[in-house]
Amino acid sequence: MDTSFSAEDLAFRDEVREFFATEWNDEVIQGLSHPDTFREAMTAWHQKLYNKGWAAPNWPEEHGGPGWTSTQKYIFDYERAAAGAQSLMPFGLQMVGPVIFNFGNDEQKQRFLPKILEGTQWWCQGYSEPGAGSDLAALKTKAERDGDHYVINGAKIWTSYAQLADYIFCLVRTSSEGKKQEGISFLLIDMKSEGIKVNPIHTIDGHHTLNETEFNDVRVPVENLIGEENKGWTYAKALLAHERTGIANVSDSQRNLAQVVELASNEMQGGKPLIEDASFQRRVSDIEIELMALEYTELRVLASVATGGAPGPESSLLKIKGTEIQQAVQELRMEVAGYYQGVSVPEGGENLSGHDFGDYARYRYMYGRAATIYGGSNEVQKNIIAKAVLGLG
Amino acid sequence: MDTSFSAEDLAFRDEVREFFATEWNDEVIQGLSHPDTFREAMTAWHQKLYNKGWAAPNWPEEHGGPGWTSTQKYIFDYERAAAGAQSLMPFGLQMVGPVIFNFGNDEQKQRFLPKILEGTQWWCQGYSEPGAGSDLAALKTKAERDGDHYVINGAKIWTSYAQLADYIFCLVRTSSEGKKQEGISFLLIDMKSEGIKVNPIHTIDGHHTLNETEFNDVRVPVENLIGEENKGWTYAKALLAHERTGIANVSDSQRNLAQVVELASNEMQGGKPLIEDASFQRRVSDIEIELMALEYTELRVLASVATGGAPGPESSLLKIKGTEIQQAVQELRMEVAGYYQGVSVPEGGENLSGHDFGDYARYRYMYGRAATIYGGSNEVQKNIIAKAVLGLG
Amino acid sequence: MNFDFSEEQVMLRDSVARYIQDDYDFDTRNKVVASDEGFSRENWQTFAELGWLSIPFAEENGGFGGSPVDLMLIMEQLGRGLIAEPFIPTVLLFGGLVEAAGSEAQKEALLPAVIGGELQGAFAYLERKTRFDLDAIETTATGSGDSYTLSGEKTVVFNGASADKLVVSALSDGGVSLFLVDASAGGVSRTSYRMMDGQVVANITLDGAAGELLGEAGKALPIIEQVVDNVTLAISAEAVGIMGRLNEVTVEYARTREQFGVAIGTFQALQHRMVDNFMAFEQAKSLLYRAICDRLEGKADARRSLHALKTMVDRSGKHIGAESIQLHGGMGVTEEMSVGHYARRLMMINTIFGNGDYHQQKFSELSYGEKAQEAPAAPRAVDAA
Amino acid sequence: MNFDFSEEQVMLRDSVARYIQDDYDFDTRNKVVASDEGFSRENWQTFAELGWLSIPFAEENGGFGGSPVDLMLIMEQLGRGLIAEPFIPTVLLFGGLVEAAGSEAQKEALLPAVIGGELQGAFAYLERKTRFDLDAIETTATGSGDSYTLSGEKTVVFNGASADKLVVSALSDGGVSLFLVDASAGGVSRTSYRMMDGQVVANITLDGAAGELLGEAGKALPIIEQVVDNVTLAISAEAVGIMGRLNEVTVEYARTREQFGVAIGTFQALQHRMVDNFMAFEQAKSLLYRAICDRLEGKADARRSLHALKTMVDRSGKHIGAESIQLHGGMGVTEEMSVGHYARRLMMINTIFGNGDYHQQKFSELSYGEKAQEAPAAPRAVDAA
Repeated sequence: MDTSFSAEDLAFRDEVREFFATEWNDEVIQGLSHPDTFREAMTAWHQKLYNKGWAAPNWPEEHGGPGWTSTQKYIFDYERAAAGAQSLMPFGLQMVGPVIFNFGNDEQKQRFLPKILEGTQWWCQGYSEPGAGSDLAALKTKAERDGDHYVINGAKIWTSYAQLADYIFCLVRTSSEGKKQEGISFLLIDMKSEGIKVNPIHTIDGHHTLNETEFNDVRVPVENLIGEENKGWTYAKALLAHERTGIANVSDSQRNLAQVVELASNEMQGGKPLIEDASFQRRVSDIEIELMALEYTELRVLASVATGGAPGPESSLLKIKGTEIQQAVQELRMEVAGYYQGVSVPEGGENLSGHDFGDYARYRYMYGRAATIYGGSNEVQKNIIAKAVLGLG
Repeated sequence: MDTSFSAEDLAFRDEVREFFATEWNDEVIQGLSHPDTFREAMTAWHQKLYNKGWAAPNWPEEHGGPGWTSTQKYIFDYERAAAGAQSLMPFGLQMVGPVIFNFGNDEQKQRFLPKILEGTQWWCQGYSEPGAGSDLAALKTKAERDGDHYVINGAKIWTSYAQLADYIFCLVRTSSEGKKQEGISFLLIDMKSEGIKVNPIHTIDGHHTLNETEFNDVRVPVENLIGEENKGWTYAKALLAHERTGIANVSDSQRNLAQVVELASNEMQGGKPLIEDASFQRRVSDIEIELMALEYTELRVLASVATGGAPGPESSLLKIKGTEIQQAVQELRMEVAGYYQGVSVPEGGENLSGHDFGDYARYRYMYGRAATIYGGSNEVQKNIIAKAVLGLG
Repeated sequence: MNFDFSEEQVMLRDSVARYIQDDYDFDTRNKVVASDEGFSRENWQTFAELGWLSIPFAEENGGFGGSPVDLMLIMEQLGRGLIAEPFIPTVLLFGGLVEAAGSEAQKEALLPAVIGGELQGAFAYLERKTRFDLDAIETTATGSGDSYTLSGEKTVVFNGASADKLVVSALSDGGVSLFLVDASAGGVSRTSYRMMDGQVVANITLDGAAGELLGEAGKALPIIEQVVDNVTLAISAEAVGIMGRLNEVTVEYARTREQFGVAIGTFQALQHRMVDNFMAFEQAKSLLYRAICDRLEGKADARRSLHALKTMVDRSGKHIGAESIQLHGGMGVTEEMSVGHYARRLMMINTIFGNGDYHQQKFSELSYGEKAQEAPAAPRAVDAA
Repeated sequence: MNFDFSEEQVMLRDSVARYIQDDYDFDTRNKVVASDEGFSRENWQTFAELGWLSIPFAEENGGFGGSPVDLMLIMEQLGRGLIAEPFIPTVLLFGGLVEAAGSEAQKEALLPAVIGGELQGAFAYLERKTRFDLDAIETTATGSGDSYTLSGEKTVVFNGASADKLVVSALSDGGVSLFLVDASAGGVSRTSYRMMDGQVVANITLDGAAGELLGEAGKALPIIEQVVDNVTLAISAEAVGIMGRLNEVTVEYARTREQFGVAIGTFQALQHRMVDNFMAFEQAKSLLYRAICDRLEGKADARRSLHALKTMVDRSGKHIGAESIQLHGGMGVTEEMSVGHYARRLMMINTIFGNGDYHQQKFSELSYGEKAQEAPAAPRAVDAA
């Protein structure tokens, strides 16, 4: 048992730290903060990492990944979060990319992977459907073969950033026979195709991220099918297991909690800084202690992956605890803001309240409600642990 | 809406307060504290209340109840708890008594009620069976008719104070046809009958309260059947609904919490009384605030009963919250005791630890674990609320 | 002892409920909130005509002379309907302070206009550094008698953008004083913005603005606290109304929404969580009743009950709000469903006049601190005052 | 970075596990506890022969030179087996203090006997008013050099009834000192009683008892704290072992126990609660690993990690203990099932060397108090010392 870092790891840490200290600058932050300049700024930020060879830590080297050890990946993500730097859009790099390099054909790899890697092609995810919720496999969007094309009809929901995406990767129904998990195919669809309509979903945080995406007789060339027809569920599932390790967001929560402590040091209540209040300290430490534990829970999962184990259903724990902690930190930030937690600045609008973090606290709290719902709700994660870890039927 | 007391109520309160102040004395307490003198002392204590006409607040006047209003009952129970006085054994007065006066025949009423009222006849409850747990209706103890007798075979579990009881009231199976709730009868059985064996159950608190009671060809005269054969479940259920209102134990918890505050005022930690610690205060106030609410929740239920409403499934809330609060208070008492929470004096033995409440804290905490299990576990209560109040099926 | 409402009270409650059902459904409400002022002047006139604006005022001031119970019944309904009109700032805060502190002349000049729905008011008390202590202010008033001028900056003034008249707290004469300030007067400038519950609030800069003393100079704090206590009860009742409605909405959703082929309301784990929400609501309601009874009956324990209530409104409000969203799944985070709107209003209420932590500390000080030892043993329900 | 154990460590762990499986089942264990001393001298000899008693001692003192990881592996197993023998008082506390503070002569005189299983020891530190602050004592030692006499009363001395030798903390020479006291010496009297985990403890009255100075007079506190920190890690590992075992036992019970015609483990509400228990255990285990790694690697954060660990051991221990009983239903409150025994040991562990509240406050002081501002920013796992 050994959690110390090697000299190489420490040198790597310094390099990463230095990179974020210089490259994550006000210009980038400014650009990302407004919806009109978001894609442009995010692409520029992506390319800084791309130029360094760091855009896709989890990709194999042959497709442009950096070939890092799990310790290096951990350090990289830790330093990114510690610097407060935004992570790159996950839909291409973390979601469809691995599906393409694991299950796609050579033509697909050449067509898509380089653009995803360099950040010029944006993706969104078409899994959930209106009415289906956590029961993903109940999807109804139909793809019917017509010559060299599939014709798509149906709708996808929760398509984050569909309004900015060039492509959408979709689970579609190509057969209604057998179990509902069978008969699902994995398709890549150009968002400029005729018959696609993106309807924004207004959410409780007031920012525009989510959409409903409609498909009306959308024609998709068959060469955009990943792997075999009716095997899409398998590819999607393989991806979901991967997705779940990063979701603990330990380093982001550490940074956010440290910010809350800092903010509470400047907020006066009853004549002394809020952070000196024993009851407030108890609330902070409740969270920090869970987070210190979660950091090591994640390291344990990573270490088990590094020695050949798969990130099993235990990683559902990372999702549950990670999101619970995120939400607890968000709630605490609200508390610190006092009355100003209510400030609600329209997206891209000017903050007239004169208070510097009230609106942010509100936004993060409301936006954060979704964390325990998406990517398999925490209830579904508990079902998974009960079944797969505890063996309860 | 009015929760003030009338002048009559206040006078009654003073009378009750005065009674407990004088009658609940060291002699009584001493006698109750040792298993060898427990029954004798409890009977003497019972008769003090009996002589005053106060033994059975919930009984109708014709059977010796005092004819109190619900406000008077509330005041009586409040003052009893505030004085720290023990409530009387519930098995006769609160459990079988109401079944007898509601569903028994005149002969049964005359034979049993006076002795229950004066406290000379002790009872225990034979409902649960080994293996049946919360699924009460799955009971298997058989009663077969043989002339003027039933012949009983089977076993009952959790029979509190069976070792001291003169009679046991039992649910027994007289028919195996129809739904499992049908075919159950309600029998009164003399504990001196041949074929009854009481096996103590050793429990985690170290005191002897519970038993398993075996029945081997026990002959019970048919005149000991309550109401009709195979209708016992109806009588038991009617009783259970009644039983649930008192179970909130608000006034006992108030007294216990006040004691904990007192104890924490005398316990020094880090150079100051524990009660002055802000973090400890938060834990106490978490409980006290819930308890203040529960007191009014109970008053609301009582008021609705007084105006003709039945104590509906809402009273499951009283059971759940009441027992959660009890346990929280018990846990806090443990905390205050520090190391001494571990002291474990054998029942009736001498406390050699030199610490005055550590053993009591341990005993109450361990004994209290059962509160969320018996009388319909809190999980079962939640099922009841989900179904009957929220309409979730 | 009873928890019954009088016939008059039931009628009052039902009239608000009927108004919401007939004229204030969720879509209508959202349109009202989206308007420039964040509420409807037309609705306000209706409220005046229905007599609601007169409820808390004494009969001798032209009011209905309603009790805290009447107010509770209205507020619960306003919560259930998520009513956006400025009942709290104009009627309870502005009107309440004028009634509590004002001279006869001031009351005569202002209260009929409030009750008639012609005057919008606000109470400007918060400053950047105030947090929850009402006397932690820096705005000053200089002058004496009829002539005071005020300088300072007030923030998050509820209804501050629409108010015709303000009551402003300021330091003067060795303490906190209250002043009536004309919102359109010289030296008064306003910046308005929205809060998460949709209401429009204002930061108000006073730069030598003329103020008319309301009540005794330097001695306003007890009066402010008394009015704030009333309003704390009222917003707690609003919160209880919201929690009850949230539970209904969520249970209804769980009964109809299907996943994996069955209604999600059949999943036991979700059932038990809805039961927890139900219990949290009932407990909050009980404390509301307790705090109101203690206040009505003048019990010594009234202050502890109020702190306990606001603490629980915070905890249960957050819990029920978050759980309602969670139990709605993805739909819960959309504006299309009502749960997010209710949850945001609960979050807003939590922080008004002190959040749960603040009130719990006050509760603890009274219960276990030095003050507790000075005071007689904390009386319980059974000990009448 | 890895969480693997060496082959030697795996062998050590498995040897303890095998012993429990073969020779220390639940019934055997209960008989051992019911004996007069509350443990078995015969078992103790076996432990010595298996080399377990030598694990924490340095090689130059005749020990195995085990690391905190070795100790953790043993302690987890001792927890799983609910081993009653006095490993903590004799080996870790008494032996640990002698090794940390003793002269060469003292070590030579005592440690071989501890390792060989011939000597039982105890550390008498607690007094009626001590609570959790190790220096809050009133026992005094007077004298100097080779000749001290001790007076005072120590309470809840673990293994105090069976110990041949005691280490006693007392005030002398302007501070806290440690003394070796012969348990059978004049002026030493003992009263023994049981704790809820079945162990026999003693109150020990010292009335002019002769004591031999162990370490430097008046300067023992840092050494006591260091040994106590070691033991805190060890009992936390024991607690983690217990929690893991409790979860296994409970899940197994839920899989087989039928109610309403099905195994109770099929009820989703219960499933989710068992998942919560599983997560609580994994989180406690992670903090155990963290605290041990921080200590092994000499990280600046080691103290915070230890406080965090003991805090979580308290919270999770109580939660898992209570839930395990609850999920067993009525059977959970009987001595027949193991859950109540495990839960009592967890409650005992919670209070030893400071309960959760105490450690959480220490954690907060270091993290957010004045000390936090003096210290450099709290380092994380990624910042090596």
